[in-house]
Amino acid sequence: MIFANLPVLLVIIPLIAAAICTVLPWKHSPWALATFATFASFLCICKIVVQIYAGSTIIYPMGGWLAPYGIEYRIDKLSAIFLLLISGVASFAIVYGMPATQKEVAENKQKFFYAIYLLCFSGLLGVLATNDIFNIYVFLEISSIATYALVAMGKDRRALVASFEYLILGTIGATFFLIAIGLVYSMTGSLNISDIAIKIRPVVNTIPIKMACAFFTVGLALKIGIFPLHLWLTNSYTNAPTFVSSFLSGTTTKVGVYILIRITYGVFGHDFSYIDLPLGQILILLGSVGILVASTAAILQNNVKRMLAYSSVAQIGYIILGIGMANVPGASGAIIQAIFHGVSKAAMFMAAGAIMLSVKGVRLEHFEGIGRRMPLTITAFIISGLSLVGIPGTAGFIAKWYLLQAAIASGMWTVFAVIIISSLLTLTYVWKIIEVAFFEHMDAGRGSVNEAPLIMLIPMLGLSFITIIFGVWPVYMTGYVSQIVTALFGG
Amino acid sequence: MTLDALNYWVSFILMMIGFFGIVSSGNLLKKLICLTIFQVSALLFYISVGYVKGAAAPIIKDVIIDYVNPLPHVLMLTAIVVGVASMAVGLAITVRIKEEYGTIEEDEIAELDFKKHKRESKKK
Amino acid sequence: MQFDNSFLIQFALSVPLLAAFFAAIIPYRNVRDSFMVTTSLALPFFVFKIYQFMVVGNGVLEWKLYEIIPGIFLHFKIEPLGLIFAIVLAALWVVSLVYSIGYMRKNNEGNLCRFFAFFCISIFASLGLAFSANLVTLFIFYELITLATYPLVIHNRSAESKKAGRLYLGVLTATSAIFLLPAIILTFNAAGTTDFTVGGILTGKIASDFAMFIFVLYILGTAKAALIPLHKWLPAAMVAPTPVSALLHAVAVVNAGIFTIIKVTVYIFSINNLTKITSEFGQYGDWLLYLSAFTLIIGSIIALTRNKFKELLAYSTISQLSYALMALAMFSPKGLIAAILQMVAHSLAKIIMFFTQGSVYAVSHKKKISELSGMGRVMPYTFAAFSVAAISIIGLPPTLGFLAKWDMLEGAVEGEQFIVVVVIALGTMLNAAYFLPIIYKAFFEKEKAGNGIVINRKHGEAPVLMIISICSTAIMVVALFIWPEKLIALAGMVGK
Amino acid sequence: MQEIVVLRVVVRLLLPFILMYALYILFHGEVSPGGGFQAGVIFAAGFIAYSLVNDLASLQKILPHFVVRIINALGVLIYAGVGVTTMFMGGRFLGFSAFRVLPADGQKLGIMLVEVGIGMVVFSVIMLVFYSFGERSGDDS
Repeated sequence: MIFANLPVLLVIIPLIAAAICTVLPWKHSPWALATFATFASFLCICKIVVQIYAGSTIIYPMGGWLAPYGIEYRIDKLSAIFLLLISGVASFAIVYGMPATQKEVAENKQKFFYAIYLLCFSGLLGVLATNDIFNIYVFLEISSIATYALVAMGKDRRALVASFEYLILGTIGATFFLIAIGLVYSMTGSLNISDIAIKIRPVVNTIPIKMACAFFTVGLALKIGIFPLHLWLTNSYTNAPTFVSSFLSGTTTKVGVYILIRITYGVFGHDFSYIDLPLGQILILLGSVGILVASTAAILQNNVKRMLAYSSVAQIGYIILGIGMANVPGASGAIIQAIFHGVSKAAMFMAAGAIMLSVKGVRLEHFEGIGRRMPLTITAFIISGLSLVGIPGTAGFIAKWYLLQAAIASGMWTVFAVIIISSLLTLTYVWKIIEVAFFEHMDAGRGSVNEAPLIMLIPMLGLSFITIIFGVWPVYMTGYVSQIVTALFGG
Repeated sequence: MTLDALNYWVSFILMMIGFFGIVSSGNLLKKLICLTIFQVSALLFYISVGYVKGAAAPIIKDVIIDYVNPLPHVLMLTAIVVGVASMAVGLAITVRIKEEYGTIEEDEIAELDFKKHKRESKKK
Repeated sequence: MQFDNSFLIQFALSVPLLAAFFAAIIPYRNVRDSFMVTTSLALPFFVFKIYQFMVVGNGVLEWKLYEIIPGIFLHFKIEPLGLIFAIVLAALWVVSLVYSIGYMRKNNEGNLCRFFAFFCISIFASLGLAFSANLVTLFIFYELITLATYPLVIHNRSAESKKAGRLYLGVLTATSAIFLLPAIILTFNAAGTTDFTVGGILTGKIASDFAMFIFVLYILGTAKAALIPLHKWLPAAMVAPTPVSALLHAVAVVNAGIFTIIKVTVYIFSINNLTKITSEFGQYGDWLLYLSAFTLIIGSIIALTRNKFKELLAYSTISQLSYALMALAMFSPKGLIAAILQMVAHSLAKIIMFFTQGSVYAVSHKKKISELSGMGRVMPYTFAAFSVAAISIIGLPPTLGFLAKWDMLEGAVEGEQFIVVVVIALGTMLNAAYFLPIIYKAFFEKEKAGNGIVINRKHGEAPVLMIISICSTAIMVVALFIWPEKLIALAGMVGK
Repeated sequence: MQEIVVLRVVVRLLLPFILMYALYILFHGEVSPGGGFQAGVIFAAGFIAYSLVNDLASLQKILPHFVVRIINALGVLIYAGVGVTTMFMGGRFLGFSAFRVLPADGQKLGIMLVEVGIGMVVFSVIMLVFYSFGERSGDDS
């Protein structure tokens, strides 16, 4: 009986836990509860994914009101894989986050910290689970508002400014999204995504729908952090608490990507968005320029966290490229890239955070000689870094492979060149860290620097091994993704 | 263009006013105020979408008449809450910024940050 | 039930991994060394078994693991060219392992666990490259070789070696990412497969100008073959300890480059197809021939001007590799055989030369040619072996090098490529010009006192482990001249 | 602080009515305009008015900070708990029809409970915002 309610349980478990978190009196109990809730959601999702892998889409009408009148939760293959990503990264991150948060967040604020985290988590899952477009907006805002608060809890006062910036841009993005929903609603009279997808067909070539498409894209571009709108991303990832940056880097932007795919492919249809409208060209242009500029910027950074943030912008560029090319390998590449960028970037932020905690700094010179003192941490960092580069044997390679295939299929040789060149740029900045970590000697004045505690090591090593496992045995993943993509392209 | 579309024009003008304010003002508080204007324009837009000329408010009465579409109102109720929440967080952050920096003028904050950054890199 | 012989591949591949494992975990020097050498002896055995099974028993050996990318498997299959490479690897690995143990002990180098572990992993990667059945598998192992040899290059961690390591890694990965990977993807898209197939998978699938473009990408992507615009990494990597240089320049890395190019030429394009394609471009079609001839001459000339022993050997390597490429670029069956023979001959000879250099450095810390006067009388075995190697490289009987040059000339005359004849003649003269003086100096010149050179003959001959490995390799060079039939037969089977 | 008698008297007089009105809006919300949101805000307004004429400390004596926080958590729990309960009674999440034999009755009850929860949350959030700003030692301005 309870299994029938899994789609909604996965959202409300963190929500309820968040409420309880704020009143828990004992020291580690908020963390324990947050961990429990995260894992509970994760297990629900695992169960759902098993069901979905067998081939069924799960539909859950809220309160028993059927769509299109009621709000409907609908989990198909596309949302399932993103659900798995979000909850997986969150499970690893929350385990990792305990010691880091202990040091970075004041004792009396910790329960709110975890409560806000749970709200954010619940919001992200809600976006993925629901099939109601207005509900997506609400959940998106729940998670975003929670994110602003989380970022503002950073130790440095620059975190506040970053968070404010993020708030302004995020809210603008959300309002654009809201207006787009209004336009679509006024033309179709429905808020249910599957329903809209049908009702939009006769009116698809009207001006309001085109406007809606534009508003959606701009709004989501702000949320995702697509190249010229990425300023908030770099600042907030750099200054947020360690746990938050590792959690956010793996999740929030990926949810934005999910919505973009869901709406442009699933609702408007890929031929309308990317062929009738010049959206494809715009995304490809922004993606390519973004990849090159952000990778170069990442090379020039001295602060490793900021370098990782710029690298995120560049990696998002790949996703956008894949989406913009709007063909089967492109979309597959975009999805795989979104998933594994999430996984490996989370691991990298975790490793950088662990190093920051033991060396008390995150600039390049703090990494000197880390390779000897914290070998496992740096291993996790390197493996994930190599996955970003796209070395064969890591999941990043599979994503690049698909993207290159897509570039060939659509005959875009510039894109092809951009992908190749940028993987070299990526290698350069990853290599910079490896070199410093292994071939410089640590300052004697650093004192004792020890390996990170086990509770931090296991999550980051776990995440980095996931990239290897799926890089070496990609067949299940690629098979699953190709099913998603065929469904998106209406096969 | 007729006056039928007036609501939409007003909402888009409001939106642009808000947007302009966000971009142009350097004071964080003013930015937040403009952000609210920006959000409110979306509310107006929705209400206009749901409005039916000459119809009554959607409350059940014995005499059946035309109702305006209640759904946009409900949606906007939620949107208002979302707006209030983000406003609350924004104000809280502004207070904290004031405490930490002693100012809420954007250029002054940037200057303070820059100075700190320079000090840090010099220390190295 | 049919007996599945793919276990031979699995065993052969696991031998170097096992050795690497021993090297990594055993902290005691003697135990570690004996374990490694014992393990390494298993590799020639398995390779011999594979040879028996394939050539004598006419069987097919392959091992398909699983899909790494949709449509592409991690797939090993043994064909004659890979077998030749594997034989060279198996023979020289044992030799160079024994030599390195002697060298590292003599020089008291540190970090031996890591050193030997990566040494063995490099061999594993090369073996995987030799056995790979499609381009993607090949690419993976190609990259693995680069990554596994990098820690060896920067073994002593000086600022200089770090810089060299950066150049090494930069050139090799950059070229493979920018040129090789796109070439593979284009091939996959055009042919729908990346399996190495006799007759070429691109034959008749694409227009010849596009085929030429892909071919150019392949050549540029294989920087390990050290053609001249992409050769810089090779002299730079000379900062590594000598056994590593031997491994890089004779066994694993450069051979991997040549091997990849030959493999692509034969099994992706096929010789006949390439002849057709190049003929459509007139005299520009022979660009690879001209480029390798240019590299050959320039490399030799630079080698002439070098006084540091290792640098001389590095540039000599560059020019020797170009022999193989030039032979290949004639795109004739004879040229192919010559290229393969040259690959083998050069490996054997060059490893002896590096060993010689290492021995000299180990006993006397001499690095320059000008300091070698009289060393031949102090270290007679070492320099006797060196002379054999020099003769082989110059291309005189009774060495394997002669056979390679002979086939090359034959092929050139058959194909009426007279420029090749001229270049080979010129190259031979240049080779003689920089190797013969060394031999002369070592055996016939008296060591000069003064000028900072201290006469010290007390060090005597190198340790016995090093002598054994040098001399046994020299014997191989001569033996293969006397009984070359099997090797030539095997080379003749390539692409058929 | 200057004592303003009129204000004190008026607030004291109005306070029960404000609270009563809030409750009316809450429980009459499903048949007339109103509901948890509005009720919560009005309820909080009453308390805030009280603290404005007295001071924060005297309000916190009646309604301590941690109580507000518990009310907040409780509100969310009521809201979600109602949904979860329906789940255990065989319905969907928030499927109130499961509460009673007649679906319409069930809906009525469910909505009422949910509105109570919302009212509590809104009330407590407003109070929390008020408290956390009021408790700060405002040395500037």
